[in-house]
Amino acid sequence: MALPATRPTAAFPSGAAGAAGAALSSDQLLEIYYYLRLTRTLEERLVALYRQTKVIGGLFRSLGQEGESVASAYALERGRHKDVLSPLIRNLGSLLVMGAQPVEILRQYMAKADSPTRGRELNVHFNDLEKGYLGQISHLGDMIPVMAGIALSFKLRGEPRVGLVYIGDGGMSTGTFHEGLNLAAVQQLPLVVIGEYNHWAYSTPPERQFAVKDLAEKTKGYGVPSVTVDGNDVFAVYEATRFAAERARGGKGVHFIEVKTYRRKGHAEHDDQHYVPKTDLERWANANDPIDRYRQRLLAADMVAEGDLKDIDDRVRVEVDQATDACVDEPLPPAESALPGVYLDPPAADKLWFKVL
Amino acid sequence: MALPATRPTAAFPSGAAGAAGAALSSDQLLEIYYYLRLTRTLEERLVALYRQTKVIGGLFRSLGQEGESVASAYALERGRHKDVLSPLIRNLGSLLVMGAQPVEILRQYMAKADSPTRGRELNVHFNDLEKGYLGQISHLGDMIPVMAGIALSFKLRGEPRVGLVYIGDGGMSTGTFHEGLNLAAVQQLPLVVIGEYNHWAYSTPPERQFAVKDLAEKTKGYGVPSVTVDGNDVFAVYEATRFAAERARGGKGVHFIEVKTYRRKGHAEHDDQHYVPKTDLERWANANDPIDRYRQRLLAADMVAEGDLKDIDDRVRVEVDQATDACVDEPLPPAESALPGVYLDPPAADKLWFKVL
Amino acid sequence: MADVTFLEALRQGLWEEMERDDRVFILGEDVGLYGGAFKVTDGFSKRFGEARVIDTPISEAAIVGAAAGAAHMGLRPVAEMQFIDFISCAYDMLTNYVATARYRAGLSTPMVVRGPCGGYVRGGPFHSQNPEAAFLHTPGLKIVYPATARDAKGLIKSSIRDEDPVLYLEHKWLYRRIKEQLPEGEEILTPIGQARIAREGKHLSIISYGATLWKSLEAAEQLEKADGVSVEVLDLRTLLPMDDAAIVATVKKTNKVLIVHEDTRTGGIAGEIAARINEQAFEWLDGPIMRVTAHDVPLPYAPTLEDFVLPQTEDIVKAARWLAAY
Amino acid sequence: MADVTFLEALRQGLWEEMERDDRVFILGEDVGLYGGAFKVTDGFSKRFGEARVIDTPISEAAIVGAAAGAAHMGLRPVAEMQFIDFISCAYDMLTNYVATARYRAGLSTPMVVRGPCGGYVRGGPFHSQNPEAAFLHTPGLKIVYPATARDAKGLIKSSIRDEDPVLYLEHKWLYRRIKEQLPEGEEILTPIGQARIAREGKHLSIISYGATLWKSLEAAEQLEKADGVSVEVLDLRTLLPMDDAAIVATVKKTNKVLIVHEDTRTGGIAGEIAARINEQAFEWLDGPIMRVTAHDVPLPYAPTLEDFVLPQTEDIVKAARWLAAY
Ligand SMILES: Cc1ncc(C[n+]2csc(CCOP(=O)(O)OP(=O)(O)O)c2C)c(N)n1
Ligand SMILES: Cc1ncc(C[n+]2csc(CCOP(=O)(O)OP(=O)(O)O)c2C)c(N)n1
Ligand SMILES: [Mg+2]
Ligand SMILES: [Mg+2]
Repeated sequence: MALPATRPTAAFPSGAAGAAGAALSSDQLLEIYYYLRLTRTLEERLVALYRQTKVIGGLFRSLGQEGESVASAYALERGRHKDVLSPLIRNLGSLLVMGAQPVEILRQYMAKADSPTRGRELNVHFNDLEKGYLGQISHLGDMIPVMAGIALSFKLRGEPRVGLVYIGDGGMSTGTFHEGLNLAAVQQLPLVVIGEYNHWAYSTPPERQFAVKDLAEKTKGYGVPSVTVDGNDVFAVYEATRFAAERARGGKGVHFIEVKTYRRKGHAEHDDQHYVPKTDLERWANANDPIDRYRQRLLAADMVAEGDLKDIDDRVRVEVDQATDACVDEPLPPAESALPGVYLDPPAADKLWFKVL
Repeated sequence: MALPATRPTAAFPSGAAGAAGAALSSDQLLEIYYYLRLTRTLEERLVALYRQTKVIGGLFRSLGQEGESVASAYALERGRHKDVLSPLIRNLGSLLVMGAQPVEILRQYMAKADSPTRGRELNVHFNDLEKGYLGQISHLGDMIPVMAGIALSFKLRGEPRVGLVYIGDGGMSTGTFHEGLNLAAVQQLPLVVIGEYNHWAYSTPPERQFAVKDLAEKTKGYGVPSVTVDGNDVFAVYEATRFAAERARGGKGVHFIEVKTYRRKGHAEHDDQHYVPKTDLERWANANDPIDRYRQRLLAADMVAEGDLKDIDDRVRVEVDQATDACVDEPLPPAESALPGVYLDPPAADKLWFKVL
Repeated sequence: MADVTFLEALRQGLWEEMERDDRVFILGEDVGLYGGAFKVTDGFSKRFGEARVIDTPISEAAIVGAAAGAAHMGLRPVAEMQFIDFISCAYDMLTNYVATARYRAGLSTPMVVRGPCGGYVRGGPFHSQNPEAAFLHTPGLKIVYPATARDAKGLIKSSIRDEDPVLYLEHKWLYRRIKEQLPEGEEILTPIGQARIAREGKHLSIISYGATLWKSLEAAEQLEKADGVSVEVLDLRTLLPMDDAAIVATVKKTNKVLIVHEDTRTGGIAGEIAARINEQAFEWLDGPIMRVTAHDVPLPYAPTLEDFVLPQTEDIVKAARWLAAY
Repeated sequence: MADVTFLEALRQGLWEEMERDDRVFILGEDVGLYGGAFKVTDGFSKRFGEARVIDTPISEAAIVGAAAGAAHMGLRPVAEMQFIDFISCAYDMLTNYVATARYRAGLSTPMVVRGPCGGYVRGGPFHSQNPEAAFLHTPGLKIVYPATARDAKGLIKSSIRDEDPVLYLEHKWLYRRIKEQLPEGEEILTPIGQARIAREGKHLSIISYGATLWKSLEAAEQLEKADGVSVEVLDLRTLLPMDDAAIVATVKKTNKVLIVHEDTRTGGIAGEIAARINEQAFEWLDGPIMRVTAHDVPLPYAPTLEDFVLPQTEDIVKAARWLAAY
């Protein structure tokens, strides 16, 4: 039923793949669909809010990449004090799977007082380590060493937990990616790294970013086994991640998964992506949308009933409406709430003299 | 006559190797011997001066690595405005081949007023870009991007010149190595990178530095072809470098050469290397000294006469004696010579107020 | 005379230097085909070719390091940081390798590192930074920070022609807000190392640069009208090396100094300025040297928070009023 | 009571914390089997095992970043920089990721980054640096810089117990030069954020830290003897957050201040101290706040040059004499 991952490697026998795929119950299949739909619908809502200038700052889309985000996160052990992942701006789906609430995302983008970072940081830059996600900072590559450190804590404490971190085809050029992956490899840390080959780093195509064909070639030199999978095939990504995560959990160390996908929107909403071939966009939209493909697979194989999917679509729309209504008119944080929490002690930064004249 | 490089790769057909080796005239073979001997004798002199506390700061040895340093540099086009290399602390031999004078090295180590850096920088940290060498800074990895920039200037100007840069088995773990090599690979720059597998990074063995067996495996993921050669085989290193340099000169881009060798002294003179197995040291010293091997090869194959080698040994001793006598009693730089040259304009840093009270 | 924005003036300066001197080339992320995240190099690739406008991988340390190597060989690289916040990734390369090159090894390294800096734009903690303080402490580096369109052009041209490495900071809040008449044809070269009196005054001096220079001018205007206080405003323009003569001159003229910068307070460059005034004009001070700066927190994202954390015109007015009455 | 060196005191502090709290672990280059380039962690690997004393690849950014990740999960990493000069390679990670973590995202990151700093040892430009100024500008980070064996021990222990990231600077010139009687058994905890009066005085205050604290004390001794000038010497110990109360108190007591640091002058932390004194005690100043610092050049290697560039005891004596007579 599940497609084998494209180009399997020794580290990823398609046998294991099939097995993992088969293991998904129809409830789980529907849950995955729910997260896919939720991701896309929530983003569409963000676009609407952005157009109404209710979003502060930029808006980043994951259109066309929902599949790899949701599937990879879904393959982890989730729940309090289980696996931990670190998402990038285009991994909204991963965040939702790990338990982040739509209203939290909306509040973050609108910089509301009650947002997870209380208006201090942007979009998906927030965390809940109990639920198992650590927000990125903007500086690409930095999360690789940090997630290596989180995986190190699992190893030192002998906990059966795994870390998962995403990196873009552009981000892999950073020095911190290199240092972090190498440290993790030498220390045999329980870490899964997902390289997103989405064909663009802002306006930069792969051939200006690196001189090999696949990201998967880049990690072999670290002693990190890798596999390239069809990033828009939910099953393939799920199975590859599952395999890598269990391998890491078993003490076998770091594993790299390259997901081939496509960034179907500009780098951010302001970017009209004139540099992207229209034909590519159409091809990926029409023939290779991860949600359409997943949906068709479920129906073609009679894994779920069409009505169930429809119900989910409706439910998601309602949830996103409710989340929006719940926060859209909330206040921004009060000015002086900018001062506390730089350190635990001292508790707040000084209010400067000219503010009290 | 010349051994083929160990484990040849597609990028390095042993045919080409043989040819290159055969191309060395007996004068050249003797010149190479001269540089090998000069490197070792000069270092022995530095040890003597170090014991007499005439050397300021630390002393770094290249004992056992003279072969790869001399042979790789000798394979370049040398002379004014030809190829450019950047040596590390253990590449004294490379520096001498490029035309640095023994007296300059001695002055650097003793921080003399007339040293190339006028007492401002240490040991081999100096340059002569006309002769074709650029001194490193201490921060490992930084020279990779810088040498990529030098190679970039060759490419932009269409000059038939090549850059060569050395990196240690430890230094390859730095982020700057990764960023610089990747940029050079994407830009197809005329750059040769020599990775020195000398079994130690200070006290750290390869298995704590990276999770693959050979350094040569690390660069394939950059689209940079690599070869592993016996670093104590002067011919093999010469041929591999020659091949890589001509390939780069021909516009085919970056090439990586791993030289397997052994650091036979501590990280620096202060380090008693208690962590190094005595047996390893003996084996490498007795059976695998690069100069002994080279010498034997020359004699066994009747490429030169024993007397010629003896003459060179004597000549080197005299030269090192003369260089030492010429500078050992020279003065250190005058205190206030510390101020000029931070910028071209302003010409000198201010002398601080308390110095003129 | 045409009305040009800060960004257009910068663009013109770069363009003219590329036309004038074929040793000049540009490298950075998305600077070529895309023309840069803020379109500063828009059209450059088409005009000058891909060899002179190089799109690089996401590798700030390599960008700065490669620029240095090319500069050693006589080229004149201009490296763009997509946001200046990412210069932190090249901190080692710029401070240790580049800035020391001439002194430690007699290497000439004529290069420019430039990029958009600064807040007031809802960019959050990693797209709003002012990095000048971290680099002020770097002998061998020059730092310029233009506030006007004219100086944006004049300083980029002077930076490219300088024989030493220059960090050129361009405030993104000024990019399209500032417009100025610039004479066509005339060669504009703002000398590095010279501050500029942006407004003459008698009672008090404000020393500033970048975006807060404009807020200081606004404040000076209000103080003149509302209080009849005559405020002199000094635009530093170059932060390293600092124009001590201009600083001391204005202090000796007004005897009271308010230093205004957007960067956080502790370790910000106002400290260095205060120390120099203290050493060189202590006897002329009729009041303490005071600072109006950002609060000591990473810059938050929400407008309410950012507006509170960053210095605003009314903060400068209140502070200056206090100092004038001292 | 036993005579212990600065280095041994630091070692004891680390050792005691490792014994006390099994969440504490060490990572860095050559810290394990070799015991660190300066032997600070000598014997730790044998006692605590390789899992808690981790030899890493040459990757400063990864060392600091991995420490942060482990700290988020409740461990207490102590990261060693083989020489503090190499912290520049982790500048982005420490200032952008680590220092901001609590503020921007509510993350707790209790970790220590430590390493040998400072000159007077013929180390040349890249093994002698004092990086404090580049990090003073970093809300969220604490910086401690002990000058005595007692504080070397007391501050490493407090740093490890602190809930926020601490940059611990240890001057290699002090490692074996400073000896002190330390009581066995007693728990030594130097509070972070508190300066210490190293010598009482009436006529003039010297504010310093690290190696120059000792040169300042020497100078004070000479001034007392030769000139009868009574000099108070304040040892800052913590540079961030700064102990304003202690600084203002000594200024109000003596009315004259000399700030002495080994770091280069422009952008060095003396500027921040001068600005704070100016703001908080201007009326108490009977003379300008003056600085004795290194000259503004990369630190050269030759003894003649290094001795000239770095502040020496006689420089402090001359400067203090001038200020006392002011
Ligand atoms: C160190 C660093 N340099 C530059 C940037 C600016 N930047 C933000 S996103 C981006 C492109 C990222 O491309 P990629 O890693 O492929 O991720 P994608 O946008 O495709 O998901 C760049 C250059 C950054 N965030 N960090
Ligand atoms: C970025 C950086 N971190 C740490 C050091 C300290 N250090 C100097 S040499 C050295 C070991 C280098 O090992 P390797 O690269 O293998 O060169 P080798 O000494 O074997 O020639 C270290 C850790 C440094 N110079 N630069
Ligand atoms: Mg991408
Ligand atoms: Mg080595």
